[in-house]
Amino acid sequence: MKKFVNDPKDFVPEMLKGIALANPKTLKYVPAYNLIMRVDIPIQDKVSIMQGSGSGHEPAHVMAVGKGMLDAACPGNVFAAPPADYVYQTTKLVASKKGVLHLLNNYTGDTMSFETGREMAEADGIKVRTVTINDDVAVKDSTWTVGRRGVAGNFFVMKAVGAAGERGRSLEELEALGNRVVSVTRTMGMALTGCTPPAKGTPIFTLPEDEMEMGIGIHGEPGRKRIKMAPANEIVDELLEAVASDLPYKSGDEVAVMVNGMGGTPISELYLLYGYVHEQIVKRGMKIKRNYVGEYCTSLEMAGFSLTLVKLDPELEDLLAAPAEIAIRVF
Amino acid sequence: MKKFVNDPKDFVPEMLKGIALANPKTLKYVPAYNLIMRVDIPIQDKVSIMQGSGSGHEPAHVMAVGKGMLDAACPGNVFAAPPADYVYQTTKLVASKKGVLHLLNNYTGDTMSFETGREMAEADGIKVRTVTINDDVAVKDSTWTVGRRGVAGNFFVMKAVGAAGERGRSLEELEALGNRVVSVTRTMGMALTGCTPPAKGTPIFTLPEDEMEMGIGIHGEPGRKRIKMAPANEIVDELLEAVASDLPYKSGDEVAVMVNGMGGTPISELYLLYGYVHEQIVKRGMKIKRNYVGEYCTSLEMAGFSLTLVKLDPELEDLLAAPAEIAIRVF
Amino acid sequence: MSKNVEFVVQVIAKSVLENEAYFSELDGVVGDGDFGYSIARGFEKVLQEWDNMDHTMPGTFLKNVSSAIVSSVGGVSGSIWGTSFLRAGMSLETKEEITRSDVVLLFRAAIEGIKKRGATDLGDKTLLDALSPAVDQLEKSFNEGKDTAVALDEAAVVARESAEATRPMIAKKGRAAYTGERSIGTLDAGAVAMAVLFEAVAKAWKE
Amino acid sequence: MSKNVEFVVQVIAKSVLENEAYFSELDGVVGDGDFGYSIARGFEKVLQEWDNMDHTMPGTFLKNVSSAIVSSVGGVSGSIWGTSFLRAGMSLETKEEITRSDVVLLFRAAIEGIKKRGATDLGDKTLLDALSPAVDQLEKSFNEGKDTAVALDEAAVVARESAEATRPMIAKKGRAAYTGERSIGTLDAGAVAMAVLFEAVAKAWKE
Ligand SMILES: Nc1ncnc2c1ncn2[C@@H]1O[C@H](COP(=O)(O)OP(=O)(O)O)[C@@H](O)[C@H]1O
Ligand SMILES: Nc1ncnc2c1ncn2[C@@H]1O[C@H](COP(=O)(O)OP(=O)(O)O)[C@@H](O)[C@H]1O
Ligand SMILES: [Mg+2]
Ligand SMILES: [Mg+2]
Ligand SMILES: [Mg+2]
Ligand SMILES: [Mg+2]
Repeated sequence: MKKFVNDPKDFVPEMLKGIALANPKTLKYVPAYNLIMRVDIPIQDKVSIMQGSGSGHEPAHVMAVGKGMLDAACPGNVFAAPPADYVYQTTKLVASKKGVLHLLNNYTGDTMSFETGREMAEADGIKVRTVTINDDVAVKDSTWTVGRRGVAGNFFVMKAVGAAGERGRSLEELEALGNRVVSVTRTMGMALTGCTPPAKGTPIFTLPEDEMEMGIGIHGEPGRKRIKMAPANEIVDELLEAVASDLPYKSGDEVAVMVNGMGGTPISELYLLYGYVHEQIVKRGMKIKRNYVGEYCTSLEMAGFSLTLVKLDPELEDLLAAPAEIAIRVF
Repeated sequence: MKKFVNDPKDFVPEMLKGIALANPKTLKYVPAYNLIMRVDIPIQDKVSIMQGSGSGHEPAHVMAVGKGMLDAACPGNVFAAPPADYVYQTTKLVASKKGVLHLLNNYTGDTMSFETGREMAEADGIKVRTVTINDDVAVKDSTWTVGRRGVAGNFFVMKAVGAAGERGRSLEELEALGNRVVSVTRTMGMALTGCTPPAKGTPIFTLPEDEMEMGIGIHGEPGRKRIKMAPANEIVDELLEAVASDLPYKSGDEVAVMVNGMGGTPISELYLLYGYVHEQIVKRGMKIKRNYVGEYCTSLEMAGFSLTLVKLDPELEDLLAAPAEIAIRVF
Repeated sequence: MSKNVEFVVQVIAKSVLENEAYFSELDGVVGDGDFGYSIARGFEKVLQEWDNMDHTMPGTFLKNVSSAIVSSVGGVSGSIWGTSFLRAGMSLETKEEITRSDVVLLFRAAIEGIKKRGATDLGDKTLLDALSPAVDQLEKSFNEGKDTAVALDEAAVVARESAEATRPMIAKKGRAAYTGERSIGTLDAGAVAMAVLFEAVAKAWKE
Repeated sequence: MSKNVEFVVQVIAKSVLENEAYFSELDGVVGDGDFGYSIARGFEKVLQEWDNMDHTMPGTFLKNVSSAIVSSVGGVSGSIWGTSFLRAGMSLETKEEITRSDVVLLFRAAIEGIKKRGATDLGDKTLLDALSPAVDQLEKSFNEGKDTAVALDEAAVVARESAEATRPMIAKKGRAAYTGERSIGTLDAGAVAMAVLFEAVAKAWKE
C-alpha cells in the first residue's frame, strides 16, 4: 500500500489532528468522538449544522467545517458511517437554542447511525431536523433498492444551508432549503482506478488497464457498468446525458456546474474535462452562473471524476456566492 | 494510460481552454502562444509579472494567474520548457511602462528559453528583470551541476511579488523582493509513485510496491536515493531535517510551512502529514505563522509530497496574507 | 450457564479478530471492503471493556456488549450488531441462569431486532439469511434432545450451507445493493461471517 | 548541392518522427522522458512550413529550419537544435552551392553554437559527445578523398561508438545531471539520437 500512514488505525485521528493544528483559531478536534467543530459553536441564535459520513471523502466533510458552512462534522472510519454514539455526542456538543440540522448522504449505514443519534438527542430535548442527500443518478431509484446515494452534490447543500444559517434562518427553514437544493441537484461519477482504504491495505476493486467504471459511488462501490477506456469527451458526453436528462435540466435554465475529482486525478485533467463540459452545457442552451472545478467529495486516491448540475434561482445563487471560512483554502 | 485525455497533443491547449472558460471575467487564453493572461493586462502603472515552465505542475503556473499573483503564464508541453518564442510573445503582450518581471524555476531548458526570450524582448525596448527560483535542497549545489531546481517554493515568490506588484512597486524592487523570498525558502520532495506524461503514455519511472524515491524533482526526475517504504512520520523526519538544516531555520524563527501534494496523494494524507510536521517544527522552537496544505506544484498524478519552509519577516508575512483572485479556488 | 454466555462472546470476539481481513475481503467484492475492519474494532472494544462490564446477569452483560459495539462501530454493522446484542440481552430480563430455550428466544429477539433496524427480511442477501436458518436448526436439535455440542455442530452446518446459498441472491440491502444484478454470484460477507462464527463456537464448545 | 541539404534535412525529420517514442524512452531513464516528443514536434513544424521556406540559398533555408524549431520546441532541445541550425545556416552566408569543406565548416559552426548555448563541452554526457567525433571522422574521410557515401558511413560508425561511450559518463548538464552518480551506466538520449540520425542519412544517401 503506497500511502502516507503510520498505524492504519490512526489514519483518521491523525488527519483530524492535522486539520485542527492547521486551523487553530477556527477549528477544534475532539478525539473522544472523532469530531471537528468550530471553536465558537454553539452560537445560541444560530442553528448548528453538522454532517457525518465515512472518512475518505475529504475535503468532505471535515474540511468543510467553518463559518458559513458546517459547524461540525463527525466522520466514521474510512468508508464506514460514524457510530450512532458519535452522532449523539456531536449533536449534544453543538446544540443551540435554535436546534441542530443533520446533513447526511443516503447510505444505509449513515441513515441508521443518524436515526439512532437523533432519537438519543431528542430524548435530551434537543431540536433536530434531518436533510438526506441523494443526488446520484447512477442508482435507479426503484422500489427494492435503498434509494439513490448522496455524492458530490452534498457540497451545494452544505454551502447553501451554511450561508442561510449564518443569516439566522430557523431550523425548519434550513430543512426546507436543504431539501430544495437536493431536489435540483444531480450527479454522476466514474472511475479509472479503484482505491485502497488504509486499514484494508489492498484495493477495493481493480480495473484492467483498458477499462473504466461508470456510475461509481464514493465508497468504491462498483458502479453501473464496466466499459472500455474512451476519450475524455466521450466520457463527458455519457455522464452529461445521464445527469442532464434526469431532472431534466432544460434550455434556458441557469445552472451551477461541478467537475469533482475523485482524489487521484490531477487538476490539469479536471480543467481539460471542464472545457468540454462547459461547451456542451452551453450547447444545450443552459446558462452557467457558477462553476466548480477541483476536489469536493473524493474516494481516497481513486482516479476519476463526477459531474454535478444544480438548477439555480436567485436566492440559491446568492447563498452559493456567500463567503465561507473552511479548512480547504489556497492561502 | 489511465487519463482523461483526447488527442495527447491537445492535452495542454484543452486544459488552458478549460481554465479560461471557467474564469471568463478574469482570464484569457491565447492559443497562438499557449498562454493564459489576465484580461485587464497590461496595466501601465503596474509591473507585469509572468512565469513559464513545463506543464504538468498545475496549479502551477497557469492556475496562479490573476489579480494579486501572476499576470500571465506561458507553459510549454508537459515537462518541457516553453519555446523561447512563447516567452518573447508573452512578454510583448503583457509589457507595461513599468516593465516585465520574469519568474522561472531553475532548469536548463527554462533558463535557455527565458534568456533568449528576454533578449528578443529587450531588443524591442521592453524592460525585463528575471528572478530564478531554486529552493530544492535535494540537489547538492556543487560546481559541476546546473544548480538547485525550482520546486514548490515558487508559490511564495509568485504570491509575494504578485501582492507587491499590485501595490505599485518598481521592477527593480520586485526583482529584489523575489530574490529575497528565494533566499529564505527551502523545499524537499519525495515520491511514492512515478507519473505518466500524456504524450509518452507510459510512466517516466516506476517504483516497486515497497520502495519510495527521496529528493524527487517536479518532472519525475529520479531523486537522491531510493529507499524502502517507511511510516509517514519517518518520512517527514527525513525531509524536515534536510530542509530545516539547510538555511538553517533556527529556534525562534517565524515561518510559513507548506505540505504540497504531488498530484495523486489525497488531501487526507496531506493533513495527516501536516499534523506531524507542525508538531516537529514547534518542537524545533519555530513559530508557524502561516500554513499551506494542498496542491501547489505537482507532477501530474504522482503520489508524493514536498515540504517547504519560508522564513518570514513582517513585510513578507503581510504580502503572503494579501488577497489574490486566481483560478484555483474553492467557491 | 451464565459463564457459557461469556464464553461464547469470547469465542465470537476472538474469531472476529482472526477473520478481520477475510471478512473485509468478502465485503470488498461488491461492497466497500470495511465489514471486517468495522466489527473487529467493535469486538476489540468489547474485550477492552470486559472487566468493566456487569457479569452478574447474562442479560445486562449482553447489553454492555451492545454498548461497546455501538460506541465503536459505525454504519450498518454498528447498528445491526449493536441491536442484536441489545435485544438478546433484553430478552433475558434479569435471569441469572439461562436455559436452552432462553438461548433460542435470545436469538429470535436478535433476529427480530435486525429485521426492524435493517428494514430487511430473509432473501435480501444479508447476514439474516445465514443466522435465521441456523437458529431454526439449533432449536430443532435442542427439541430432539441432542446435547449442546451436537446441536451447535448441526447449526453450524446449516449456517454454512445458508451462507453459500446467498451466492445466487441479488443484494437488496447495504452497499452491495447499489450493484444490483452484479451482486449475483457473490457471497454476502455478513452471512459468511455467521457461518464462521457458528463453526468457531461449535468447535470451541467441544474443547 | 543545395538540393542535398534539403534532402538531408528531410531524412533527419523523417527519422526523428520515426524514433519519437524511442528517444523519449531513452530520456526517461534518468531524464524526464520528453526528448523524443519535443524534437518530433519541431521537425513536424519543419515539414509543415517546408513550402513557405526560402529554398534559393541553403544558408537561409537552414535558418528557416531553425525558426521552425525555436517556435515549436521548448527547453533544452528547442534552444540547442535551434542554435545548431541557425549557426549552420549563418556559416554558409549567401552561397548558392556548397562544397564538402562547407559541410565540415557548417557542422563546426553548429558545434560551437551548442557549446556556447549549452554552456557545455565534450564529456558532459550530451549529444555533443557523439556529434563532435562523428564530424571529426567526416572531415578525415573527406580529406582522404573517400566519396561521400563512404565518408557518411564511417562518420555514422563513429557516432554510434561515441554514443555507446556516453554510458560510463556522469551527466553534467540537463535534467539527467540531477541524478548525479545514478546517470552512470545509462546512454545519453541526445547522443544516441545523433548516432541514429547519422546512420539514417548514410543509409538514405546510398539509395
Ligand atoms: N439493511 C441491512 N440489514 C441487515 N444487515 C445488513 C443490511 N445491510 C447490510 N447488511 C449486512 O451488513 C454487511 C455489510 O456490513 P458493513 O460493510 O459494515 O456495512 P456498510 O459498509 O455497508 O456500512 C452485509 O454483508 C450484510 O450482511
Ligand atoms: N546544457 C546542454 N547542452 C547541450 N545539450 C544538452 C544540454 N542539456 C541536455 N542536453 C541534451 O539534450 C538532451 C535532453 O533533451 P530534452 O529532454 O529535450 O531536455 P530537457 O527535458 O532536459 O529540457 C540530453 O540527452 C542531452 O543530450
Ligand atoms: Mg462501509
Ligand atoms: Mg523536459
Ligand atoms: Mg462495507
Ligand atoms: Mg527531457
